[in-house]
Amino acid sequence: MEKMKYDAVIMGAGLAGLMAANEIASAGYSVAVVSKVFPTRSHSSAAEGGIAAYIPGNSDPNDDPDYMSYDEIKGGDYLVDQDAAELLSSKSGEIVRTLDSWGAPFNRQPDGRIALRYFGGQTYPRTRFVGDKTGMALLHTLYERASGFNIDFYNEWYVIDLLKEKKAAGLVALKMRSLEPIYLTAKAIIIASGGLGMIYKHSTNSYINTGDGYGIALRAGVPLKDPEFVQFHPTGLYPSDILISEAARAEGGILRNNKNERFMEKYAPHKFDLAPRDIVSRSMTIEINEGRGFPGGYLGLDLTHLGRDYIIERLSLAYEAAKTFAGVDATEEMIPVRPAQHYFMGGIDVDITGASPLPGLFAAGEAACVSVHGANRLGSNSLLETLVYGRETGKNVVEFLKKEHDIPDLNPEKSLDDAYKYVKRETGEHFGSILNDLRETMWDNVGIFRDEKKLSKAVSDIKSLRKRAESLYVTDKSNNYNTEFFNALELRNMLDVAYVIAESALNRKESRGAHYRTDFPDRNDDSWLKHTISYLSNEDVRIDYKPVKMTRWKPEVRVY
Amino acid sequence: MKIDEAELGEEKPVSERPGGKPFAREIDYRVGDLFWGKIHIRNSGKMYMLVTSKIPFNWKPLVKDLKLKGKIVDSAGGFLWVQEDEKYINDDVKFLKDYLEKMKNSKKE
Amino acid sequence: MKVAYYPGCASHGIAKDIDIATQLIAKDLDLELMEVDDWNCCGGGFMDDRSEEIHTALNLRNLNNVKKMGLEKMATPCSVCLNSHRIALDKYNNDTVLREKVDERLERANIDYEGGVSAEHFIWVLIRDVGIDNIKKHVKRPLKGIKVGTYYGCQLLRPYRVMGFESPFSPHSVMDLVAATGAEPVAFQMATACCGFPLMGSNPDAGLKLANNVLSSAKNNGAEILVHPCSLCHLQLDVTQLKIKDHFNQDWTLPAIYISQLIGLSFGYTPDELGLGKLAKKYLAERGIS
Amino acid sequence: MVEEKEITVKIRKYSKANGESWQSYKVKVDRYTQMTEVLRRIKTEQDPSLSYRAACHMAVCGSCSMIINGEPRLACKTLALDIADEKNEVTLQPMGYFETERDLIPDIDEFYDRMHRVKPRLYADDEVLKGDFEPRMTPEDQKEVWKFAQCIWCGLCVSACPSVRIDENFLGPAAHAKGYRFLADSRDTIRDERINILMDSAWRCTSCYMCYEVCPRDIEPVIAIKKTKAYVNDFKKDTPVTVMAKKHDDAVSESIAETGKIKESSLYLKTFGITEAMRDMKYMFEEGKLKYAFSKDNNVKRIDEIKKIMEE
Repeated sequence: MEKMKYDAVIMGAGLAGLMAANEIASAGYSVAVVSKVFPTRSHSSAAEGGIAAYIPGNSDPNDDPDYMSYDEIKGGDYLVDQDAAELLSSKSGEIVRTLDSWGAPFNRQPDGRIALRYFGGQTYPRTRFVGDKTGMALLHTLYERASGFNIDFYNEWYVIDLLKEKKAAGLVALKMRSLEPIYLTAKAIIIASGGLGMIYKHSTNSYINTGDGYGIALRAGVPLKDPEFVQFHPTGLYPSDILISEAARAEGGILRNNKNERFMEKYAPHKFDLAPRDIVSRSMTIEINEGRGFPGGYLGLDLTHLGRDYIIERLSLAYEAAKTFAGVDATEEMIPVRPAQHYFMGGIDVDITGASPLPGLFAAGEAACVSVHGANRLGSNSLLETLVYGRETGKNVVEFLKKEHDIPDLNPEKSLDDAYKYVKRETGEHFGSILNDLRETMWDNVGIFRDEKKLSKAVSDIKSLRKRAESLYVTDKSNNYNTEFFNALELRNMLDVAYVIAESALNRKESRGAHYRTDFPDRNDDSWLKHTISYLSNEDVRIDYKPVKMTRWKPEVRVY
Repeated sequence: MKIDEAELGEEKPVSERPGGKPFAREIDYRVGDLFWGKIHIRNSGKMYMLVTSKIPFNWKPLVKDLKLKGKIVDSAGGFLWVQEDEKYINDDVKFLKDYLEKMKNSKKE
Repeated sequence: MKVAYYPGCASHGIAKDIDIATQLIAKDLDLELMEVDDWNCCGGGFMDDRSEEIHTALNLRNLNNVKKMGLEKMATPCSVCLNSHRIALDKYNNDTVLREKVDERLERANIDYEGGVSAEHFIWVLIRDVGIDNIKKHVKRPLKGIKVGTYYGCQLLRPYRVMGFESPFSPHSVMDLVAATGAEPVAFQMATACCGFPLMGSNPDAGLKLANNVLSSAKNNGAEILVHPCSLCHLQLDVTQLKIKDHFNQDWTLPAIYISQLIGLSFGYTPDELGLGKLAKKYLAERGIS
Repeated sequence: MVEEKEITVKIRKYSKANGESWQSYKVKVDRYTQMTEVLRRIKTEQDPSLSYRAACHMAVCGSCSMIINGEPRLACKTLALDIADEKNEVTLQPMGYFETERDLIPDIDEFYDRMHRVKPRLYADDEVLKGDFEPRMTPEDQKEVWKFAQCIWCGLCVSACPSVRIDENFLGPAAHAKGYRFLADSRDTIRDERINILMDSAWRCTSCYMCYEVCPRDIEPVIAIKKTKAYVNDFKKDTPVTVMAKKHDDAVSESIAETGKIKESSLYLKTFGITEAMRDMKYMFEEGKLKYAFSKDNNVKRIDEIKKIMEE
C-alpha cells in the first residue's frame, strides 16, 4: 500500500476543512485534503440563509458582541461553553470581511457595504448573506482560493479508518475510482467531514452526510460530546424534505395551520415564527399531531404577502425549490412544510483549540462539538462556526506542528482487511435494507419528541441492526467506482453513531433544547447542566460527563 | 447640500478599491440624538440616505407607516435605507424627526 | 390575418430568396405580411456582443414600431432575429438594472416604448395561426419521395424559457411542415446543432466544421435535401455550400433550402419563382420538379 | 396521500470490465419524486451495484449530471413523472462528451482543468486583504457578479457544447462564466490578465445557446461570453481570431450606425478583405446566388433614432 507523509491531513473538503487547510498551507506546512466528493459538492454548499456576524461599524446601533454571545448561549439552552461562544462572536465580523476580501459576493447595502438581515433567535439582525445560497457562495470562494495554494487534494477518496496509538497516526483511504488504497500519515489530523442526516428517514441533508468522521473517531476510541442533540429544521419541504431556508421566515414568512392561524403566536408570543428552531419544530409537530395540519401531515409557509419581486430576489432558492419540487408557486400559495432532521449539535469532543482528547487529532465544523451550539443551534451560526473554528483549528494545528512529534509507525493493512470482508463475502444482506430500517427507527424513536419507551426501542432496534450488519455483503466485486462497497462502509459508520445517539438520549433524563423528553419535560440544571461524553467501546456505549464552561451568563428560563 | 434639520459632516469621495476611482460621495449627518447616518450620492446622481437609530427596535414592521417621499429600499433592525432626491430629502428628514420624536415620547410615558 | 413582418437584413440581402418565397406562400395562405415600418437591424449576435444596452434598445425600437402599426405580433423568417428580439425583451422585463439604462437610451432617441408586442418565428405563425391542415389544403403538388432532412438549428429553439414554442430536445415543427408538403421528413442527430454561421466572422474554420457536421449527419441519415428555418443558416448552408465542399474536399453536396421554399414547391411554384439555388434546382429537376 | 404510478427506468450500465448493457427497473413514484430519489430506491431496494453520483438533491452541488430521456439534466432537478414519456419510461445515460467511468459516472477531470485555467479566485488589494480598507461593491454590481458566480461545476454545459467538441482552444461555457464573474468584480486587481485569458476563447463560442438551455442554475454562460467580448478593445494581445472579430464587429457597428442595417457585401469586404471576398463570390456565383449579393435595401429613415440609441 502506498504511504504518503504530510504535516497535516484533513478529512473533508467543506468550509471547515478548507479553512483549516488554507491556514496550514499559508504557514508553509504540507497539507492534504481527503474528500469522498469533489470539494464544491460538500454539504456546506447546501447552507442557505446566511452567516451571523457582528461587524463593528456595520451592525445595528444597539448591538454588540456580548448580545451575540448571549443569543447563542440562550439559543443553545445553556449547554453552550461560554468561552467558545464568546470567541465565535468576537471573530465573526473579521471572518466575514476576510471571506469578502477573498471574493464572496455578499449582498450589499446601497452604499456598497455588506447587507444584513434578521434570523431566528437574534436580538439584533446580524445575518450576512449571498441571496439564499450563502453556503454555496462561501464554499466556492474558499475552494477557489485553496485551489491556488499548494494543497494536495484527494478528491473522491474515501477514508476508512483513523489509526492511532497514543497519538493519531494517519488515515487509511481508498480511491473510489480504482480502489487503490493509500495510507496518509501526518503529525496532525483534522476531521472535518460534516454531519449525519442520512441516519434519519427525513433529513434536509445531502446523501453524502453519513457520519463517517464520527464513525472512524468512535472506532479509534475518541468520544463524541452531546450526541443526543439533533436539530430538526421547521421547514423541510413536503414531501421531499428539501430545506426551505429560515430566511423565508426572516424575510417575513408566516407559518399557518389548516385553519389559516398564525399558530406560533401561541408558542412564542414575542418572537413568533422566528423563535429558535427546536421550539418551532415542536410547535409544528403539536399542530400536526392535534389535527391542525393539512392531509399528509404538513403546514403552510406563507410568503404571499411579501410580493413577487422581493421573493424572487431575496428567496430565489426557496421559490425555486417550492416550484420545482412541490409544484407550488410561493408568490401565490403557501409552501407545504414539515420538520426534518437538519443538523447535529453533538460531535467529536474538542475544546476551543479544536483538539480532541487524542493527541494529534483535531476536528472542526459539524463533525466537531466545540459546544458553541449547546442543545440547539441558531440559524446562521453553522457557517460561522465552520469558518471561525476551521481557522482556529488550523491555527492551533500550526502551533502544534511547530513542536517535535513522532508519528507512530502503524500497519494499515488490518483496516483494509476489515473493510474488504464485505466484498469477499459471497452471501448475506445488502446494505439497503439495513439502512432503510435504521433510518426508520431513528425517525420514529429518536426524533422531535422522545421518551423512555421510544428510546429503549431504538437502542434495541439498532443493536439488532448491528447484528444483521455482521453479515453485510457487497454484490459488486469490481474495483471501478464500486459505490456499493462504499455504501456498506458508510453504513458501518452510521450504525456506530446512531447507537451512540440513541444511548445518550436515553441517558439524559431532562428536556433541553432539541432534546425533548415527554417523560421529563423540564430542563433540570441541578442534575443535567453538563456535557455528555460518549464512548463506543467494544459493543457498548460508555457515558461520561464534562462540566459546561460558564463565563458571564447564568442560566435563566428560556422563553421567546 | 443642505438639510434644514440636520448637522452635516464633510463630503468624502468613496471608491470600491484602495486608490480606485470614486464611484460616489458621502456626507455624514446627525439629527440630535434621534437619528444619524449618511447621504450616499452616486456619480450617476442617484442618492440614498442611511437612517440609523437606537429608538426603533426594528424598522421592518414600521415601514408601512413611514410616509416618506423617497423609496425605502432596505430595512433591518435599526437600519433603514431610503432612495432620495434632493427635491424632497428635506421633507423626509423632517418627517423622520417628527416620527421618532413621537416614538421617543410615547416610550417615556 | 394581418401580421407584422420583420424580414431582417439577410433576407433583404444575400438571402433574398427567403423573403421572396415567404411572401409568395403567405399570399396563398391569406396571411397579410405588413413589413415593420422603418425597421432596423436587430444586431443579433453582433450588437449584444458589444453592448447589451444598445442591443436591447435597438430591438425594442422595432417592437415599438410594430405597436405603432396597431399590431401585436411580429413574425420573422430568421431564427437569429427572433432570438435577438425575444432575448432583448426578456432581459428588459427581468433585469431591472439593465432596464434603467435601456430606458435612458430610448428616451434620448425620443422613443416612448409601450410594450405589448411579441416576436415570433414565421414557422410558429404557420403552425399556430394558419394551421397544418390549412397548409395541406393548399398543396397542389405533393412532394412525394423527396427525402428532406429537417433541420432546426439553435436559436429557433433555445433557450426554451425565452422561446417557449417547442421542446429544444425533441422539436417537431419543421418535421410537421415538411410532412404537410407530402415530402418525407428525415430526422438526424445534428438537427438541433449549430450551423456555425456565428463563427464565420471570427473563427471561420470552426464555423465550416460545424456546418459540415450538420450536412454530413443529415446526408448519412438518408436526406437528399435539407430544409432549415433561418436566414443565417441559409447563408451558411446554402450560399456557402460549395465552399464547404471544397474545404473538406468532399464529393457530395446536400442542397439546403428555406422552409418557405419547400412549402412553395408543394403549392406549385417553380424553383425559379422561389429563387432556389442551382444545387437544389438540379436535385429537384432529377425528381421531376421544375 | 399522493397518488403513485409505476414507471420503468432504463439505465445504461457500464463498467471497464464488462462494457455496456441496458438494465430496466420498475419503480413506484408520485408527482414529487425526484430522479435522485428514484436512483436511491433502485440502489437500496433493487440493484445495489448501480453507480452514480448524487449529494445535495437540491441543485446546488452539481453532482448528479446525466442525460435523462435525451436531455442533459441534473437528476435531482428532474421529477420522474415530468420527464417520463408516454410509455411511462425514463432512460438514463451518463453525461455526453466526457468519458464514462462506470454506469452514470463520467470522468470530468477535464472539466475541472478548464475551470482552474481561468484563475478562478479574487485577487484583492493588499490593503483589503490586511483588513485596512473596506471594499465596496454596489448592489447592482453584486447582482451581476452573483448571477454568473452561481455555477455549480456540474459540467452539463461543457458536455453539450458544440464548440468544445471541435475547438481545443475554447475554454467552454462554465469557465467563461467563472472568468467573467471575476472580470466584472470591482474588487479584483488582475483585470488585464483576465482579459488576456478569456478574449481569444470568447470569440470561439458559436452562440448556439445550448449552455443557456442546459444550465440548471440559469447562469446563462453564453451571455457571460457575450459580455466578455464587449471588452475586446481592451485586449492588447491580438490573435487571428480576435483580429478578425474586431474587424467584423467594427464593420457591423459602422453599418448599423450609418444605415440602421447590415449591408452584407461591404461588411464582407471589410472583414475578410478583397481576396477572400472574390473567392466567395465565385462560390456564390456557382450556386446562383450572386445576384442577391448586390440587392439594395432601404436605409432606416429615422436614422437619428439609431444614432441616439448607439451614442455613448
